[in-house]
Amino acid sequence: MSLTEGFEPKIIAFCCNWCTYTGADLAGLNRMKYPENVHVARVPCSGRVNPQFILRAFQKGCDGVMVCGCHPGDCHYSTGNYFTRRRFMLMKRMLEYNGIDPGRFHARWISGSEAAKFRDTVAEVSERLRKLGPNTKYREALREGADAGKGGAGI
Amino acid sequence: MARPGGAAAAAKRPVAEAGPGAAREGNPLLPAMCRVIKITDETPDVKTFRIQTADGAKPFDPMPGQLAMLSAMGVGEAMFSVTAKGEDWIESSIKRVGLLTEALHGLSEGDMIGVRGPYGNHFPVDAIKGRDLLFVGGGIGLAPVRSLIRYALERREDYGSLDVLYGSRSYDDLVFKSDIFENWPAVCNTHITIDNAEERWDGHVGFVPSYLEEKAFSPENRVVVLCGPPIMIKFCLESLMRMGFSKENVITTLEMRMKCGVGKCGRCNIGSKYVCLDGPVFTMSELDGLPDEK
Amino acid sequence: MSRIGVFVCHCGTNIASVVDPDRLTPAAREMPGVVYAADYRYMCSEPGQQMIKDSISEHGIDRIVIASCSPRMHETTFRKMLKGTSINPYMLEIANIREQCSWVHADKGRATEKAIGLVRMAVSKVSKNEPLYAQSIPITKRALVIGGGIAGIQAALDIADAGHEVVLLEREPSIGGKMAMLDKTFPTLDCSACISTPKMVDVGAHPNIRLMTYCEVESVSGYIGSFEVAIRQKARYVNHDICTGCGLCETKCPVKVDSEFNLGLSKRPAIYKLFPQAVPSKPVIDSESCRMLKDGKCGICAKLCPLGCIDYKDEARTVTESFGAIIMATGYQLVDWAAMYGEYGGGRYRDIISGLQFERTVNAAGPTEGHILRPSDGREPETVVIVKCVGSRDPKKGKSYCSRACCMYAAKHAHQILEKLPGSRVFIFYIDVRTPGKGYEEFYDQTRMDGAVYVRGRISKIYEEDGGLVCQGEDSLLGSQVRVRADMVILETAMEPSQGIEGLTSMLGAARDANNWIQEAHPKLRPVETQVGGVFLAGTCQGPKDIPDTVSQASAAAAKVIGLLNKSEMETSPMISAVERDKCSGCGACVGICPYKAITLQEIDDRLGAKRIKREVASVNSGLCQGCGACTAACRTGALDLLGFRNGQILEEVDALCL
Amino acid sequence: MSDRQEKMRQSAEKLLRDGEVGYVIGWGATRFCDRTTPVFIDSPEGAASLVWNEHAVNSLAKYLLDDKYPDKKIGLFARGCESRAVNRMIKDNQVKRESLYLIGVPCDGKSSDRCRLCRERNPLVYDVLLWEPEANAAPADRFERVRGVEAMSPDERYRYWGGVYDRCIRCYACRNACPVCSCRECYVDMGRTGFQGKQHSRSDNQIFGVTRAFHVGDRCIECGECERACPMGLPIMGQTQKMLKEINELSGEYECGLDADSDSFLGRFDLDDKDEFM
Amino acid sequence: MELKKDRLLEALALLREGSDVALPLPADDGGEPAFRLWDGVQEPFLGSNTSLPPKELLFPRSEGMYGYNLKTGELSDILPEARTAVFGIRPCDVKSIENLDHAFLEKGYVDSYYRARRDGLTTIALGCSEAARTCFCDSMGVAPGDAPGADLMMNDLGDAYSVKANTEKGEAVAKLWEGLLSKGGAKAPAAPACGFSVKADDSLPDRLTARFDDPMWDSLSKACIGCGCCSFICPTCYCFDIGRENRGACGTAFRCWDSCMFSDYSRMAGGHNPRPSKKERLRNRYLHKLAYFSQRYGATLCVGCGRCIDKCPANLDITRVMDMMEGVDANG
Repeated sequence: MSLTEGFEPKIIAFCCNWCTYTGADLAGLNRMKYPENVHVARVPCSGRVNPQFILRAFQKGCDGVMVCGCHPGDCHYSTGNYFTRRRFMLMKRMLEYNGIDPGRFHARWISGSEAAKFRDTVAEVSERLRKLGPNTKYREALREGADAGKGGAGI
Repeated sequence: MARPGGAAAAAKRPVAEAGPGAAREGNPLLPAMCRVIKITDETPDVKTFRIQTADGAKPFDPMPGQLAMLSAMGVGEAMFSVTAKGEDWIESSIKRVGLLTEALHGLSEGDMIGVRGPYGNHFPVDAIKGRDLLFVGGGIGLAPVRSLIRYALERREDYGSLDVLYGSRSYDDLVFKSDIFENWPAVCNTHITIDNAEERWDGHVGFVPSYLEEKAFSPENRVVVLCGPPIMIKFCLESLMRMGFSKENVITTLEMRMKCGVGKCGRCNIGSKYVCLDGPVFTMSELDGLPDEK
Repeated sequence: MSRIGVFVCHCGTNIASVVDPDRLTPAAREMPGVVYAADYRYMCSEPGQQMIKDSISEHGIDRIVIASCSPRMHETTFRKMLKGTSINPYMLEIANIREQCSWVHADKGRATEKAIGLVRMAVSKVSKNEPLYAQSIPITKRALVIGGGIAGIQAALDIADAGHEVVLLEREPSIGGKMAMLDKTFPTLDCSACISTPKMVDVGAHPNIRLMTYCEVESVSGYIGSFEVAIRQKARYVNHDICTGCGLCETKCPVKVDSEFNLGLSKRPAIYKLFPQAVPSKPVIDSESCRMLKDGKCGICAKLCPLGCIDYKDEARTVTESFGAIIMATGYQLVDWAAMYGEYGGGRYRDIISGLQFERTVNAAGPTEGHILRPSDGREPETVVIVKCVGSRDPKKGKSYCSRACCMYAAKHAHQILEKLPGSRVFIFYIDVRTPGKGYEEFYDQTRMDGAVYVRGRISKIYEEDGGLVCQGEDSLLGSQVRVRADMVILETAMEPSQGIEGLTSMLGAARDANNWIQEAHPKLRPVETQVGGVFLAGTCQGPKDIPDTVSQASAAAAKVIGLLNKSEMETSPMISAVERDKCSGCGACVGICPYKAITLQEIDDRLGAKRIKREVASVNSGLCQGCGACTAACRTGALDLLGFRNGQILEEVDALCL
Repeated sequence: MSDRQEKMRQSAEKLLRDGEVGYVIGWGATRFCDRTTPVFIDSPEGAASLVWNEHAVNSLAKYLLDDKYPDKKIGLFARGCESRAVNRMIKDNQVKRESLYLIGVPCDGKSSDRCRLCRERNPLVYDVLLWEPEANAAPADRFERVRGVEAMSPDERYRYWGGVYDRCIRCYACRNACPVCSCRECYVDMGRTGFQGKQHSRSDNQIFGVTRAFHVGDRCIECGECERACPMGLPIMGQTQKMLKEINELSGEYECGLDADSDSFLGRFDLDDKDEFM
Repeated sequence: MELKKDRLLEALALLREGSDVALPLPADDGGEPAFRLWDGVQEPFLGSNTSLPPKELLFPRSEGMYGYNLKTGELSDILPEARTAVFGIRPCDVKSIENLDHAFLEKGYVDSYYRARRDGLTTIALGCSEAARTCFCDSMGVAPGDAPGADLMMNDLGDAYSVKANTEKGEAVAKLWEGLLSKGGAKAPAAPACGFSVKADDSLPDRLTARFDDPMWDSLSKACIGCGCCSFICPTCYCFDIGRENRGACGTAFRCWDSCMFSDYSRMAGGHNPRPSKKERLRNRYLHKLAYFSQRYGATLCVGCGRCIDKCPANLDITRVMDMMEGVDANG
């Protein structure tokens, strides 16, 4: 039995309020189906996403992280996502350079109308992470018994 | 590897033998979970918390001036003076200044709070027996003094005259209003002042140091317990010197950042003294012998 | 500890049929800080809201999480509900368990697990929420319209008619803009001046409109509701307070320079009105060409003027005015085709003219009094070639975009030539013919029936030969080379944003698109707004368009402004950036990131030990900040944070998901 | 060498005697002949203790941040690396050019590994130049070490950096030595926001390392002070250099501190930036 | 008794059967040597002292203190259970452990975490046969060739180590090694001279504190960059911070190394900082090392290992202040 069998990845998606979050809502409205792995954290703009959030997500136990925003040029705030693009182009490379598998971090432009793209992206990323298995890199070590309600996070 | 020196040093001062820290397998850094049973709003940014153990007992029996390490679980710990104790409770009055005190202010009655202590030395209650006592406080500085006032009032016959001179920026910022306006005036002399005149205030207006000089307390057989913001202390001390008090007879309490409370973490030293162990109560002449890093 | 209430909505069966409230609600109860959790069929309904309100007071709840449909649906509803309780409306988070959970997942067990995760995230986040208070900013009930073309005229009239004061600012001596230069308008062929000049007159006479011609914007500060605009009145050298516009001065001026209005096809004096129907109908002196102003010798006009209006010592003045809203109606200009197309002679051949020059030529009030004559020899052309998309749809040389109006005016020009010069021949070289408009296709058909010959292809070269112009190109339908010998060539050139747009937009903080047009706030849903609050768009400054579109956009922008000015104050969202000055080192990394120019470095007094110092810190203008949070990600120290989406709140969400 | 040292002493002495500057930051001797320490000379007589030799290794620029609002100008001996730091500090609005007196001292190469990547020995900005510019030595291959790490597999890379950060003691010498780290309060010291745990664990150390790289990477002047300061000898420049390498690949030749005007990479954008997030 | 050098690993392996064994070991990639847990194979690094002190064995960089549950209020102690034998520890570092004992175990309170680790620690010291140029331990009352505070003392005799038990724990080790030890009469060679010496007599603390307001602290601290390097590589710096890490309703309180050189170390919640600049912080650190500790516990906190001199990014040197005190008396 492989390590990854039956494994369901935990994915956080930082989605901008105006495009991707709306696109995700539209996917719901259209009753599209996608895997349960992705949890959306709503932010006003993808430019709000601090690269440190991504590090934190890996540290605390996310298996994958997505940053999604409006397509360049369509930003509700006009230029926010151009900064997103630069920032995360570098961040992605830094993560890979530090040994994080490229499949674990994804930035995507998904507009408010691209419900299908949201669904497909979520499905694709979930599937990819299912194959990659649980992330152990950057992950904080959990102290034994931490989940038993006795104590908390690791040392 | 017990060291004889340690035991000898311990004998000299009150140590948390009865406290929850000592009781729990001797780990002095482990708090005890207690409950907030009553919260009093003193001023817009000061609240008084009455604390009791889970089974309804007093968390520990502190002497006047001693400290308690209180923790908002999951947020942090900080040291506060115990302002009063009762049969089965202790009280601390806490001003909102940072992350932790903000969390403590967010507590409701019935919530849990971590407690360890008591820490530090205490007011020299025996040495000042028979003396006239003048309590001088400013702002939240009345909090540590309150424990001694209560102590003296409970043992009224042990002490001479009792005067409380207390001031604050405004009427709203006066703490322990029921004490200073109702309880204490009946049993001792109270002198209350605020910095600037207000419509609803018909009492004294002016700063504490000048009020102090105005009142012209005699230094004869009198001990002053002084606590408040550094600038007030500085000017009060000058006034007291002018009035003929000696530094040996002026007692204050210090505040420093503390993490462990038991003289280990290194934070609260002033020279070779640790405020959490050797303090917080010092006479002004003792402080003169310490480096000026307060 | 916070006292959190969690309210789980079934949304009928929309949520409850997939997400199990009987698992979700007890799970919420176990989360740290949660003192109460309940579920209900419809939380947004009257009884649902009442239940929340009752629970708040009953359980001493100080913040709530509602697990329901998307916050885009009911966040405002629930915020409003909280206004009637002890809780600040921003002590609320919504866990989206419908659109992003029950509707998209089929497996009940797993969907419920996910819903628990989403609620946990919301609970963690809300534990760090803080009360926020909307600020209200007063609205100055005055509008500034920049640009006195048809867009600006229409917008100004609409706003003024609604009862608000308007300043209409124009940098030329007269309003009227490009429409005043046109002869006829497609597809109805009504006279352009006949329909636009009455509007110009209305503007001049409207009690609510103050006309400021020959003026330019010098600086803009402030924000929606209270802009401070410094306006520079250029020196006119003619006292308009007493001038009656008799026109005597113009007649004897010895100077003759190219007329801007007639695009160099005729001359004008140094003291001049832009055109006969100018509004205001009073002249100005062009200081560049006036002999008196240049050399101190002349002074004829001053001698002639019966009222003594001429003042050679006049100077430019700057006045600062307050406005609640600004409409940008700065229009377009035509590209400088000569600089782009060397193969068309680069401006050497006088008989190659632009479409706008043709408008002046064919106009009865124009230099030829409406006779179509070649500029070179004043002869009537027999063969005219019209070239479309000169500079448009030509990413290599010009603009990649379509200028939208040229197809139609090319057809109009062809029609006018064929009508005025019977027997003449018109060839129109085109890439495509685009006629999406009421009556447009019919007009194009009519032009072809009139005899205009449409040739699909670009003209690759024009050269002079035997007193004519040889136009060489490819007929891309036939796939063969075409050569046409023409007497006159009309280039239907591309529109581009008016000169000076860069300065103006950067003063306002408004963005421009890749082609320098002003960027609308949203291409579909907010087409007449900019991303700067209180700054609106009318006409071609936003992109090429024809007159009907321009006028409708102008009215739309006016409607937005009227809506704004009808309020005496407006609430701004409190979810904006805030600076912790103690932490800010004044590095300015945020300043350049902000799309709204909402952050500036401000000098503050501070102490460094005993020393008093002045240091710079970032300062957020709450009127300009729109709450995107881009600055916060650029702030390394975390001195800037976004209220409502603080770093700490988002980190809490991340942590909570990972439990 | 000693001729130059003499020039430096004379220059400092004159500046102090003339009251042109409040003090001069230079190098002085220590107990050990092969080490110098930064010194702050505030009297003309003190200038005699200035030292210039191959062990004058420490970059002096960072000390400007200790005195951002000086009453008098600060005299600073500036080599290429100090001048690039000054440029960056001016751009970051941390120091004002007019409050500095930069005494240009073209560098003749120092006995430190940090000079390995030096591409500019001569000061790019100065008020006076004490001697003729030096020829720049051919620097080591700028991104050689980065390529070495890139060549590893993801797991190897993780092991490599994990090993590095296991040894990090979080003393923040890298941060405190870095002329580009100019926050009034570093994010790691702000428990309130909670970006960073204070625990000394591999994951917290790693997060500090990557975050630091991200905070300074697009402004890094490649002076190597961080690595020189690191008591554990960790190859931490490998992080900031990776940032620079990527920026170079994404937007063309990119080097920081060459002037005091250029925006940093993350502080601006280009509509035509590569887009791989479609 | 003596232990032939070629039997050292055998001896250590014997130790490892009953407890963890820590040795000075180089980092995997040749980085700074430190005391690390021995895997049973690696050769110890004995050429010079380690860059990192052995204090981690007693006072880890981070350690859990207790867990708690926010919902139930449950608390649970996390007391370490460590049994470690450390070999190759130098006399200066043995002295540093004596100092840590003062700090953690005396003056009324006993630190339970330290106590547990300390009880489980056996120190096997190795006398120095060569001094680094930054060494000045003999000026600080440490004999480079002898560590009376160690459980077991060993000295390099060339091809063997002399072995001498000082305590019961040490005797237990000697007993464990019985089969490997041989009688040896060779005397340890004379201890080497330190790299340099400074004057640090009993009057130093009072002479220093008398200079509390001296302007020398300004000049001494100017070049300091305010990092925590000196504190963290110091064998006797024991300051710590207490923090919390939450995971939902559960959390752990932990403590970790802290440095009095950090600006937020003494800053109070309201913003007041009694030691606002690096001058006050450096002064406090130096005085703590050279004066306050002795005034409180009767032992100098600086053991002369020279690590801070070696590693300071600004090449600061704590002994400079001692030099400056030459000829200065306690009355200023």
